[in-house]
Amino acid sequence: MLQATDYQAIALTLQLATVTTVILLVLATPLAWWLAFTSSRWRGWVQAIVAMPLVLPPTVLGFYLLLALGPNGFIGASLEALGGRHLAFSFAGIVIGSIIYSLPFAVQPLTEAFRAMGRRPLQVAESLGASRWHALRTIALPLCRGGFVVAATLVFAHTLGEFGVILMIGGSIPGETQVLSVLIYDHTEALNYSAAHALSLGLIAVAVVVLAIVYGRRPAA
Amino acid sequence: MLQATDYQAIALTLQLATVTTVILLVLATPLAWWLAFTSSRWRGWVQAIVAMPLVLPPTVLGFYLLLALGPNGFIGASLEALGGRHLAFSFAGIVIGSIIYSLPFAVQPLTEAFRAMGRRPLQVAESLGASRWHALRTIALPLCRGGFVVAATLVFAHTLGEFGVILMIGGSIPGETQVLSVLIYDHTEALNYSAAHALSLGLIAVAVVVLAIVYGRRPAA
Amino acid sequence: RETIHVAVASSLRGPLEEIRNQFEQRHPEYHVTVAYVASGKLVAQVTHGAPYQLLVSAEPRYLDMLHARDLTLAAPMVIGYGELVLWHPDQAGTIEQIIEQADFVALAQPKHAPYGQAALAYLQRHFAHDRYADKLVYGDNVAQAAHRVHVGAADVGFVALSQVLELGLLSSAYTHLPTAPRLPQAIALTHQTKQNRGAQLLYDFMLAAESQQILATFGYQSTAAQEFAHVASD
Amino acid sequence: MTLSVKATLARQHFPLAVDVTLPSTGITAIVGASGSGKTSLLEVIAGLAPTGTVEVSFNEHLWQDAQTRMPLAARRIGLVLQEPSLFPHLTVLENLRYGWQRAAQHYVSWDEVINNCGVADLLTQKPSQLSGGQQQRVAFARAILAQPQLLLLDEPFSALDEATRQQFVDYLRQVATRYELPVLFVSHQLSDIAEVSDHVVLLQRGQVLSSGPLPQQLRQEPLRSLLGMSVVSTPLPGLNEPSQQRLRIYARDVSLSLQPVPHSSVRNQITCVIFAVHESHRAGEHLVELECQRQYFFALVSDEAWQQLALRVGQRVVAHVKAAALHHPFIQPLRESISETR
Amino acid sequence: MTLSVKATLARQHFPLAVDVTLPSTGITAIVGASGSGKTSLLEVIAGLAPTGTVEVSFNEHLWQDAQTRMPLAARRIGLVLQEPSLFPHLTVLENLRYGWQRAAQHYVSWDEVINNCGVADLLTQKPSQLSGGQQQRVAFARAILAQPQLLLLDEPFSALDEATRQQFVDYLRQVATRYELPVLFVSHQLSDIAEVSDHVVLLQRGQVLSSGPLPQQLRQEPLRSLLGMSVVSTPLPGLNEPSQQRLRIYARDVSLSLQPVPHSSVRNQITCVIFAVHESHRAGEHLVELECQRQYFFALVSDEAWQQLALRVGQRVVAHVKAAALHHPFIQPLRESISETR
Ligand SMILES: Nc1ncnc2c1ncn2[C@@H]1O[C@H](COP(=O)(O)OP(=O)(O)OP(=O)(O)O)[C@@H](O)[C@H]1O
Ligand SMILES: Nc1ncnc2c1ncn2[C@@H]1O[C@H](COP(=O)(O)OP(=O)(O)OP(=O)(O)O)[C@@H](O)[C@H]1O
Ligand code: MOO
Ligand SMILES: [Mg+2]
Ligand SMILES: [Mg+2]
Repeated sequence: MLQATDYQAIALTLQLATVTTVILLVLATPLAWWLAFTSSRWRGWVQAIVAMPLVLPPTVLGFYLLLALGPNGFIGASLEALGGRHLAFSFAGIVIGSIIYSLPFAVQPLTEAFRAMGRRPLQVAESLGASRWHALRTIALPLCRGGFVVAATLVFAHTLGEFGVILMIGGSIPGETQVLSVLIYDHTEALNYSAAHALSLGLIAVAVVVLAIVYGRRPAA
Repeated sequence: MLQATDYQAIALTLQLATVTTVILLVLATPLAWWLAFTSSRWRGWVQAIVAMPLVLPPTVLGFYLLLALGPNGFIGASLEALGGRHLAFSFAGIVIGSIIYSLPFAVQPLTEAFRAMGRRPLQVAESLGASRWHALRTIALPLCRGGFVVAATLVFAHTLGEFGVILMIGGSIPGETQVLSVLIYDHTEALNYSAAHALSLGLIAVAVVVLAIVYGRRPAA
Repeated sequence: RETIHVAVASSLRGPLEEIRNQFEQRHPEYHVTVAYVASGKLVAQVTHGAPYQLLVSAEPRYLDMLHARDLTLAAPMVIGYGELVLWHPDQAGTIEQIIEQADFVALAQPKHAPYGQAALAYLQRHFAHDRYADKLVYGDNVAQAAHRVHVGAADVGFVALSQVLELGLLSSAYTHLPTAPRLPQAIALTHQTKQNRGAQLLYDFMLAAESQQILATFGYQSTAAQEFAHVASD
Repeated sequence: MTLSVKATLARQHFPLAVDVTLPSTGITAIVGASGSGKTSLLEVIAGLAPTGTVEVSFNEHLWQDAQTRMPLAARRIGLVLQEPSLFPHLTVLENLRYGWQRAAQHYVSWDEVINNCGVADLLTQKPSQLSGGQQQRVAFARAILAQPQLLLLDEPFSALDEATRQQFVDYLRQVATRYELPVLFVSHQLSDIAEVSDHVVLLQRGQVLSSGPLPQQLRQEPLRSLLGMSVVSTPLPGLNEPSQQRLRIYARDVSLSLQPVPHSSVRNQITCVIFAVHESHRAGEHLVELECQRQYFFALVSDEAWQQLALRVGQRVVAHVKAAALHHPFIQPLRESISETR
Repeated sequence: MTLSVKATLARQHFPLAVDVTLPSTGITAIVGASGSGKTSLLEVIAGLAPTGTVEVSFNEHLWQDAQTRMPLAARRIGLVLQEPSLFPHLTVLENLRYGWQRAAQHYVSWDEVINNCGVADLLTQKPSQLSGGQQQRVAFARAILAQPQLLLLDEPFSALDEATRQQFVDYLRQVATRYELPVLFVSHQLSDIAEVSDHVVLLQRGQVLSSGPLPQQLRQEPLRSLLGMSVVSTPLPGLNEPSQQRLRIYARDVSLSLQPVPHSSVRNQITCVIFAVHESHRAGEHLVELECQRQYFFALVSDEAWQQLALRVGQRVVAHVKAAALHHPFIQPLRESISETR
């Protein structure tokens, strides 16, 4: 029923969602930490700016990202000056796009989880001889597991469904940037509804099962 | 610089985002409560299903919502049978679409906040004579304020930037369903870049200021 | 004032705004709202109760489909023809050289966008598959193809003549493609028109000389020969 | 008027398995080693235990069984948990008013509680700005201000210094008697329990080891050797104290001699009979139980002295009770409150 | 070897303003009313106070001043906070191993701590499945297992029953002396403080009221009237106890007579001189300070007895010390440990 391009798109989508989730959690953790514990007067502003990717329509955000990542853009031009290639229409490019697009979904739940935890457990861990980093890993991470689960699932699912930004900066190149959401969208636009239904159902089924397992493993409060 | 349709779209957008946020918080609170405290074995599944709107591309989600809300759809047809009008291409319709689209952003942070609070504060409040409902309002809500702020800002900002679903089930009827994000998108489609830039900047500026004020009022942990 | 709801393919936004202004001046008793919708969405929306009275599409086959389902009053009427061009902001030379040198070639998604279909057809006719296949980057529609060239991410792109005219590009920045198929732009009235006489007025206005003039300034052709050619090929 | 509790609740090392009927008047102390199930028992009564089979009724009202479960709000329990559970987002004043303003009637006055609990200076502070002891004081005040019909206290004074704790124990006694408010009181401070409680429940590994009035419990193990204290309820001849209905005498404050001693700072000399000899929890010492007009009290006597004085059960001796031991400050409020309500 | 602390920290009613040098050997008790700043002082020393001007140095190592701030991990402080801060996601075993496995050297052995703290049965439990007292025991064991060079204890035993608390106080004394581990010990249990501490710091409204060795502090207010206890460090004639380096005598266990009493269960009779008379905190009683070979101790004497015996300062009297009072269980380990290390 499904064709080779569909399988390719599924694999690419899972790869994109996974890579985005991992990188984003790594990047968002220190940022969320700073937001939770700083008393800098810039905190409110930084937090507001982190939320910005939400406010623009994805295609418009994608347009501006394309500007930045393309050869004339700040990032693209820098890369080309260093002998590299600009990032538009590449897997790396859509990873960057997805990261920026989903940034608030990672940062906000983590910030709230860190706040709720407070400094005390870390201080106790340090008094027991743990380094900052080790205390973070062995104490803060597990204690804020709920926040990480929320952040990871929101980012993962959001990247699965993301398509405006990816379409814009990715260009729908099969095997490189043509993710499942773009494919499903294309099917609906081409009025090829049965293909769209099949892919949508498959996507939902996989996502429900994965998420039900993730969520089901956590006991009730 | 801005035209009447722009102002109309801005007003409509703010209205949509506000209405969506309010309704969604009201709906998501009991659901998140149940998810946080139930020991039902369906919890994992329900939580996974709540996350589903994230997984589908917005336009595709919008397509299925259109199916449901339109005159031939289950909901739309029921309404028409009751002498009402179906919900596609109306403000009510895009509110419903936005609610479904942003559901996970409200439910997940609230669930996590309720879990982190636990039952104890509510039990203490009840032992002091408060009704369930009153304890919820005076104790759980303020204690989970962080979760509510995250949920509200994610939903509000996400609705500001939402456009795939709205475009699909709302069309782009000025004053009724033509929100700012659709307008900005239209401007870019028309290659009217300066108008798109102006509206985008305006949207971002307003959002940054509003969010900075919201976030800035919360002290650091 | 009575409101006329019109759904328009987004590639036609430029001329449609002009036509609307002219029409509203002529008929101040009517208020025209325009929703810019891609053709695929248009079909889905009209099928599920969209309130549009007049449909303007860059994809007559989609209107035919609606007519076949008895969702329009009559078969679609062609109001003009769009033309595909190649936008190459920095490059000069023959089409072959330009495509050869390009890293990325932007076009609309051929699966559902007519300008994309035309572009792909053009490439297939003039080039071996391996000369262009891995350079293609697809957009949702012809506007997204234009964005990519505009911001420099794609070196060249297949776009509509109307777009390069709207952007006021120098004639050296784009090349006409005479061998590419012309793209019929069509209109149709829906059953909603029965409650709204203005839609019929606007429909007529779009076929009138004034509208045809506006379309021409945006690069759309309206020769009887073209119309004849289209009908014959159908 | 009783509080009857029947519960089985899974715990880590043993189940909590109780079936006990407590008097619903006066102060009932719940005593037991760390981890013996005291907190669990209070949670069962308060309706906080999420699982387990529980049957609780209070003064003939069924609070909970397999079918019904009266809402916490309707039980009107004043709850002070082991960890003070103040609402962190409310000031002390708002915390205190939370229960107060929901009460239908106010039998305890606001000013009385505020003054007796020493929280007047703290009203504008948030709980995070309170010291550990201040938090406990506020939690206690909040529970009483809610005008409960039953007070459940789980080590409510553990973070207070001795002087302050003494005041609170006294005040607790006053509240319990003046307003006829039944109290269940968990405390590790056996001296506090000896001072205020009317009834003692002993828990061990989740089970009720014994339950009975304080004077009786003091004559039995383990309280006998742990506390070495007795309560006598009518004046004894020789005790030149004003008439008291209830007097606590510590064994260590009692010494024995064969004859009255003339020039001694020990003022109270009681002629009595050695009723029994028990082990004390200290090596080289015995707890000698003395009888005088069917009142029983203890003296702590070293083995040496026992032998040197050639004491034996049934012998007539003179017990010397240090006056200082009788002047314990708790006696004052205790006496007042008892004479008022009983 | 000293711990010097200089700090100003904004608090609610008064600032914490201390400038004090403490011995960094032995057990230093920090005493003060609820809310006097004890916890705040420990937080300053541990480096937990987020604001304020703080200068701390320990044995010539600067821990913190305006410029530097040694990381908590490098300070090697064993911390037991007022609310037991176990890691809720780790089992008891994992909690205990957390500090243990990070220690460079292990001067305290695992088995010793596990056995003495009675946590062997709890190892597989999560903190949420522990009772309040069990949590405290685990927190205390965890702090010691981390092999600290300084132990900060904020009411570590407040949730333990008296027998268990006694064991822990004894064990604390052993640990402090055997491993020469300096301890700062906040407790409201004055009897515990009297038993274990070498040095006492008195806090009042955020300021150090006095700081000095225990025997000296016991002769001054407020401990004098609160505790009515003394420490004598060489055997007194008449006290027929085996040679002891340090002996605690409670005033209430001492009675006076003008001549030795022959047939009494009070075994220890000491001839001494009335050195001074002080107010006690009980009406109708005085704390009589007695001198014998430049050692000072108290007797609690009622006004009546004072008058009846016609006592006065400078008079020669016989003090009777109850043997029971000398057999207090703490003396055993205390004696051992002192003879081992001093
Ligand atoms: N975070 C804070 N901010 C401001 N003031 C505080 C804060 N925490 C405590 N205080 C105040 O500082 C004073 C000292 O508090 P601290 O906790 O040090 O007292 P403590 O001596 O440990 O008392 P306790 O014996 O009751 O635990 C108290 O009066 C308290 O109200
Ligand atoms: N949530 C729980 N699940 C299972 N077992 C528990 C739980 N909480 C406590 N326990 C166990 O149940 C027993 C009784 O605990 P409880 O808290 O009632 O003791 P307690 O008498 O209040 O002790 P403490 O004086 O130390 O507060 C303990 O042995 C403890 O390990
Ligand atoms: O319908 Mo279009 O404007 O060719 O993408
Ligand atoms: Mg307990
Ligand atoms: Mg404290």
